[in-house]
Amino acid sequence: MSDYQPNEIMTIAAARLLTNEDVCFVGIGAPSAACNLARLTHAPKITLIYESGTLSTRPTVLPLSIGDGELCDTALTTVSVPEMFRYWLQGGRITTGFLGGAQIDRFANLNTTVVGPYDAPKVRLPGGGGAPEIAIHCGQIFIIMAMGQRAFMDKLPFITSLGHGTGKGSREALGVKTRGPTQLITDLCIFEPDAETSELTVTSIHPGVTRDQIQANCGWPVKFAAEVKETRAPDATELSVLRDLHARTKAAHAA
Amino acid sequence: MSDYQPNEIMTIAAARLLTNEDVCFVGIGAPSAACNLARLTHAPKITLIYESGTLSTRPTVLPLSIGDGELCDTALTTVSVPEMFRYWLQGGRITTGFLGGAQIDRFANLNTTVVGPYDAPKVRLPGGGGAPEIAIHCGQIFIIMAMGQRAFMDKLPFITSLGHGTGKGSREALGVKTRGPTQLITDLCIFEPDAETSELTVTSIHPGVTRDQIQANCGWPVKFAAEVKETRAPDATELSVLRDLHARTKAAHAA
Amino acid sequence: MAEFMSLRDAIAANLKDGDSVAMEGFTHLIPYAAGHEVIRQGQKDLTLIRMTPDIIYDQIVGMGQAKKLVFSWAGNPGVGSLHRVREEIEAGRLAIEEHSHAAMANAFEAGAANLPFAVFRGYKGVDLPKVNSNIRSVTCPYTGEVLATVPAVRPDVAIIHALKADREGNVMLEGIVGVQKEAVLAAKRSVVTVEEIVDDFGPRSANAVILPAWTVTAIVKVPGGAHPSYAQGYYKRDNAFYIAWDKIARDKAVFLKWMEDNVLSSGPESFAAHARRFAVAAE
Amino acid sequence: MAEFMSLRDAIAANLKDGDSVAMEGFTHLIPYAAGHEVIRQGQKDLTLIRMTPDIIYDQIVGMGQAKKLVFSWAGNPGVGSLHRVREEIEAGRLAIEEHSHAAMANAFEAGAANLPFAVFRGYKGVDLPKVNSNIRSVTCPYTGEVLATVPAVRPDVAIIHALKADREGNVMLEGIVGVQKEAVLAAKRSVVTVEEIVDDFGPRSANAVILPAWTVTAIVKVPGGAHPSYAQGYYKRDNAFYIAWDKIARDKAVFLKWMEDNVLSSGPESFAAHARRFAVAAE
Repeated sequence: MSDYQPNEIMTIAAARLLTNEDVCFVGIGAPSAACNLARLTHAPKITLIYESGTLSTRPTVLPLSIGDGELCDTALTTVSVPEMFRYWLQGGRITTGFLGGAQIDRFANLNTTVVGPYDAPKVRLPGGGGAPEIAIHCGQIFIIMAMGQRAFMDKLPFITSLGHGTGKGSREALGVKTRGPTQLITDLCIFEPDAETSELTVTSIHPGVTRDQIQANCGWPVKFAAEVKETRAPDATELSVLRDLHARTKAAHAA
Repeated sequence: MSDYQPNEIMTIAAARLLTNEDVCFVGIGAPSAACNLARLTHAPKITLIYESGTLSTRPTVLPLSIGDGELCDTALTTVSVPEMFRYWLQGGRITTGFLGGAQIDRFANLNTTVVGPYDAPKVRLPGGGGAPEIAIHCGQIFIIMAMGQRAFMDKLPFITSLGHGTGKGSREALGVKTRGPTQLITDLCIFEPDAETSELTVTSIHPGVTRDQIQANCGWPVKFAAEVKETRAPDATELSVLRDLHARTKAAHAA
Repeated sequence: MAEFMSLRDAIAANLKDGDSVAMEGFTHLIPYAAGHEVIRQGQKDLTLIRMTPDIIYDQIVGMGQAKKLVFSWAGNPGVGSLHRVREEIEAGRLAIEEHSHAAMANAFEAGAANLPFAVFRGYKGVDLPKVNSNIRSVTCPYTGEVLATVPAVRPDVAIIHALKADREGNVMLEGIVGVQKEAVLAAKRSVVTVEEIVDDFGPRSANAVILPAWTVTAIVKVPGGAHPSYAQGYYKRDNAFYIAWDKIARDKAVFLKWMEDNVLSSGPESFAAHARRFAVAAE
Repeated sequence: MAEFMSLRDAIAANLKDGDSVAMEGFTHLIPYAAGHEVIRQGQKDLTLIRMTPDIIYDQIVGMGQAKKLVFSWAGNPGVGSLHRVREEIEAGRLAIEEHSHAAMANAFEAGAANLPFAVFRGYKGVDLPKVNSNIRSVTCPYTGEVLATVPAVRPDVAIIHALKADREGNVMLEGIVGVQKEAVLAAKRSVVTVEEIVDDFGPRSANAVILPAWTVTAIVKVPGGAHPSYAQGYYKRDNAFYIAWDKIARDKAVFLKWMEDNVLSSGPESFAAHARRFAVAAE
């Protein structure tokens, strides 16, 4: 089974990390696909929350936006956005948050705000949205991002959301008690923060990907763990469920 | 028509002060009777709010407590208690609040907390409940209390809710922008704060009541306005509607 | 994740001597059956938190199980005093931390929001801040206005009564919802008694007040469990009992006899009879 | 007290040059018809406040009516950039005050609660506080923890789209309710467009999300008024339009032509066709 795209193994690898016990704060795009794939395969009881206020939602197609009606229709209930951010996110009730971004550094800090100076932007990005507080209030963070030299940066022009700051101990020094990014799932490999330094370190490489390829798509010298696994290739079920989900979604959004 | 009780004219005189435009924060007892009497007579569109969260409620019997089911059954909607105190009371959305108390002083400050020292109470009263913030957030306050030497005090042992403090300008000095108590309706007469001093001053005396009677039931030297009116006696409609309401209520509560 | 339990097991597993506990319900849905189980089990040195202590805390205080009461209005609504509470306070045997309703409501909200304190505009020109050192202030960093603060309520245990749970352990409330959701979210552990357990909540408002299963510790079915309070759509408030309580609680001996007859030698199953007697359908 | 008006009169009476305005709706119930009326009337120097500016603000900004944008996420959700907003910011022609969602949600909540600021735990280890001087802090008077603050949002005008109003002028929302209730309660004036006006809301949850008539300034019936956003139970989100907008907005000339054809020479009645096309019942 090698007939899959890099973004498919990225989504599937992320989905595999999720369990029935997780309460996920889901972002749009790859996180939404990964979470719903997990729900439709091995983790049917996983709890999905979208920042629009929908608690325990079970969409049959992926939402285009964070607040599609599908999310509300299939939710246990829907709360106001102030309540979502106060009682649910800040309340510490989310086990796993998902983030992506335009740019990431070796300590999993993310930039989704601006390229170039803030006051004279070269590229103005959408901004943080929920990310600054998702990054500190969820029990742990999974980041899903495709690799590339313009995304995996040696130094970020702007820090939108906190990863591991300047390394081990940064979060604690800021009084943050959650674990922060524990997994960075890319189209080429999976990184985890090193136990000693919190620097992102490759722990699993997707089938057929080389270390050189990973380095070529990363703006800092990549660290590899002492033991690097090969990511298990997507199986037929994973691929068909994911593709069905995307097909249903595409049909629904074009309607 | 002189066949009425002192507490009836007290309730009726209070009810007459209310209009269709008022949004009232209603307390249990005489305020609830007065507000619902107004609603069932001359002010059918008056908006009644109880601190239990019921907005625009229209009970057919008076609630025994602030949160009887009747209030919710007949409400436009019901909000949580934190929302009630944040968005609705503190939000400044109430035109008229009602307060009563065990004790009052000449500046309409109220005590419902304690008689004797706080730490070694002679009589422990229920406490403030909503009163401290009702007193400062409603556009104006109507106080309904029967007179008596133990209730109308020269000096309060404890100030539970703010009236006019130590006199004119006290509220402003505390940064409070609402009018505070504008009417004190008793079983014998009606007091209003003097325009110059904010001291409670008799402006209307109920039929058949003498100035000596008022003074005999008040712990401070009573001031009378230059022109004191006679309160109009309850008319047949007012009395019958009030008595019907009380009869329905009594039957319902005994059930 | 919510576990379905017997009332005895749920209280025993979650409430320990010395705990702080919030049994909430603003007139509606007061958790009497659970409170009576606490009385039967006799947990001691409790810090009782509740906006309006109501008869349930008059009973627990009267049985000598509380060391402290955190509250904003301690009376029998529309009737008069809570005689057991009042006697203990007047005798100096019960510590109190007294707030206004606004402060308590904000304190529960802050607890649910995982904040250490709440900010509100209140307590102006009154004496309570002189006797409660937990009433403090912050200055607005934009306007310079000084606002009141109150510490968040973060009880060890929240105990509430709700209308329904579904088989997954989600809990639904409706009507006067008070601060119950906040109490559960603010607490370390929670026990929720319900009128009924249903397969599915069925058609409902998209914005129904629901506590998801993973926010609740224990769920117990106790029909009638709010009596003499009420459960919207199930049974009405027993106002006559609230009036009658005044006489029962006024005298300690009468009170103790009543507690012996009606609580200590009884069980949660006795509440079903109340539910039938005051059933909404029976009107 | 809510007054029933035409859309033209409601916007003209309530929105003036230089006003701050919050058109809210978190994906759901975005007030497009009202926004288009603002574009036709051409109010200038507006401060636009919205958590997620969405296409509606791309349009108003693109038409040159805004001097400042207060926001927390300015994108076309699931699609990409808001090209008009992005171009104006990159060119330095649009002032911004940028927050996180948590900050904005708290700021609306504080506005509704008539507080000057909100307290929350946020903005740790990030750069936004370095570039937004309105992100400040207070110290908890109990624990010493330093928490983030944001000024309350208190717009001159709130504009929202809701599901229904009744004849008395009460307004009902359902589904994803976002911060719309807070926006209306925080604002000095409000314009609410609705799908329909009913005699009575009829049977409903006891805790339905309702803005009472006396909290609303103007109500206008505009069926379909949220398109290409959606109205729960009435019509679905026009996701294809959101995708198509990317091409329209990318080029200023194409954008202006589209605005001329679809907004300036149109009126609120055109929204009814959208509602029919995406009607939930039509599925």
